[in-house]
Amino acid sequence: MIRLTDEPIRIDDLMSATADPAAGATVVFVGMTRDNNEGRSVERLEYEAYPGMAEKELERIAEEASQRWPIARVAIVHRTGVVPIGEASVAIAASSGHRGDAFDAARFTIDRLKEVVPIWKKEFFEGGAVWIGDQKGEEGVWKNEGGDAPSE
Amino acid sequence: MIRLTDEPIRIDDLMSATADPAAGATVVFVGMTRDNNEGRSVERLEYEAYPGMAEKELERIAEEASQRWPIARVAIVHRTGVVPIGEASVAIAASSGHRGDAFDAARFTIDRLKEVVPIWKKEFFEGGAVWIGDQKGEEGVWKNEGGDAPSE
Amino acid sequence: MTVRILFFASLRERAGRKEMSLEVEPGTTAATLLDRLRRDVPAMAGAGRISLAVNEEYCEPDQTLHDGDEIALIPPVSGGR
Amino acid sequence: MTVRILFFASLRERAGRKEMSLEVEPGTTAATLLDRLRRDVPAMAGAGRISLAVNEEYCEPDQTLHDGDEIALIPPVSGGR
Repeated sequence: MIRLTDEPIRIDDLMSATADPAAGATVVFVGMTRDNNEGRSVERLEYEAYPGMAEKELERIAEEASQRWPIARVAIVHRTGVVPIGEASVAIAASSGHRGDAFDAARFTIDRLKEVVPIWKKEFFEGGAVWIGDQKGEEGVWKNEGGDAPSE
Repeated sequence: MIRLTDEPIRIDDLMSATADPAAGATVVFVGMTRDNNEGRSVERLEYEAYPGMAEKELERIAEEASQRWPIARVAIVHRTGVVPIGEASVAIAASSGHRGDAFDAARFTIDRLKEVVPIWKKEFFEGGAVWIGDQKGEEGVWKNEGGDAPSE
Repeated sequence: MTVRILFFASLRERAGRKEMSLEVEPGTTAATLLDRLRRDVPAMAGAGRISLAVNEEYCEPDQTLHDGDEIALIPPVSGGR
Repeated sequence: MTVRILFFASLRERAGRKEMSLEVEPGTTAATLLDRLRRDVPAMAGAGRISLAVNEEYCEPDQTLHDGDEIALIPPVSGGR
């Protein structure tokens, strides 16, 4: 199951999607909006995706995880739009025969997702809002070095 | 939430128990009965606990995880009695500000649980049944070296 | 030839729109296009690192564009620990 | 003095019961008790590695037992990868 949704994420859906009689372990990662970030009091997050490409990239990550670890199934759901405090923006589940592989595959999947999947996060905090990653010199997959501009 | 139960484990209960507005990440580990083990076709597992001590040991592991990582909350639920294929025997959730700590704390918690918590697993397979760990020379927390007997 | 440019996140907000069409010379590469956009499109002023995707795939700087390509300007993705 | 012995899992099945009471000398240690049980209790024949807990806490071999102690015989726990 690879899905973008603007509805609340239900963890049970990921458990069902990764269920397999040969699986002895499932690791689920859930990323949620927390009430603070870098000293700011966060009010909510808002996610924007490039839908077609985001889904392709998620499929690719799931495929890569399946090749690197003997995992039974992988599920990834990412929410878009407003995500209030305490609610999930992303959830990943990986099931496997043994727990080591499930942990490693889940960790790989979320780390890779955060690097390459075209989904952006806008943080609304007390007194303002900011697109996360926008001001930092973070590494893109490909960056135009000459075009760097000062932070706004 | 630290709990032994003979009812099916509901992952949503662990998500609720570890919810925290300051948590940006929750990692859930679910251990399930799989349909095979060491080449045997497994029919079901049955878990037996030393209830009072098992709960104490689970509390101790949760406490140790909380001291080692900046985690918000930990929940551990272990099922006892018959656990059919595909159903969860144990579930652990750890929530934290950031995902690295949540992954590490969840991994530590399940690894430690498997080492020290007095809960035993009997595997019913095609043609027989066996208490897991009973025949192997596995390391106990304290073992009486002189008393080892041949495998049965 | 014509390509379609997609704006997301901060770029979309600055541009005040989600996309635009652009006439480019045959043989134009992704890098050349990005340089031109940084120079000519007001929304790109002050933009930091940007990756490009062509037809929903990340591309190399020297990739040549074709008529009808969908070019997405990709600011740093959400990241986070 | 009297202690209570708890059997679990394979030991419980072999013993055909969950617990028994045992008279022991004052000063008996956990290790001494385990040796005696291995020698005298038929259910313990053929049992592999066993840890002991006294009053719901794992104990050291040289721990001295007291009247009324609850001694659990702990076969290897469920483990698994």
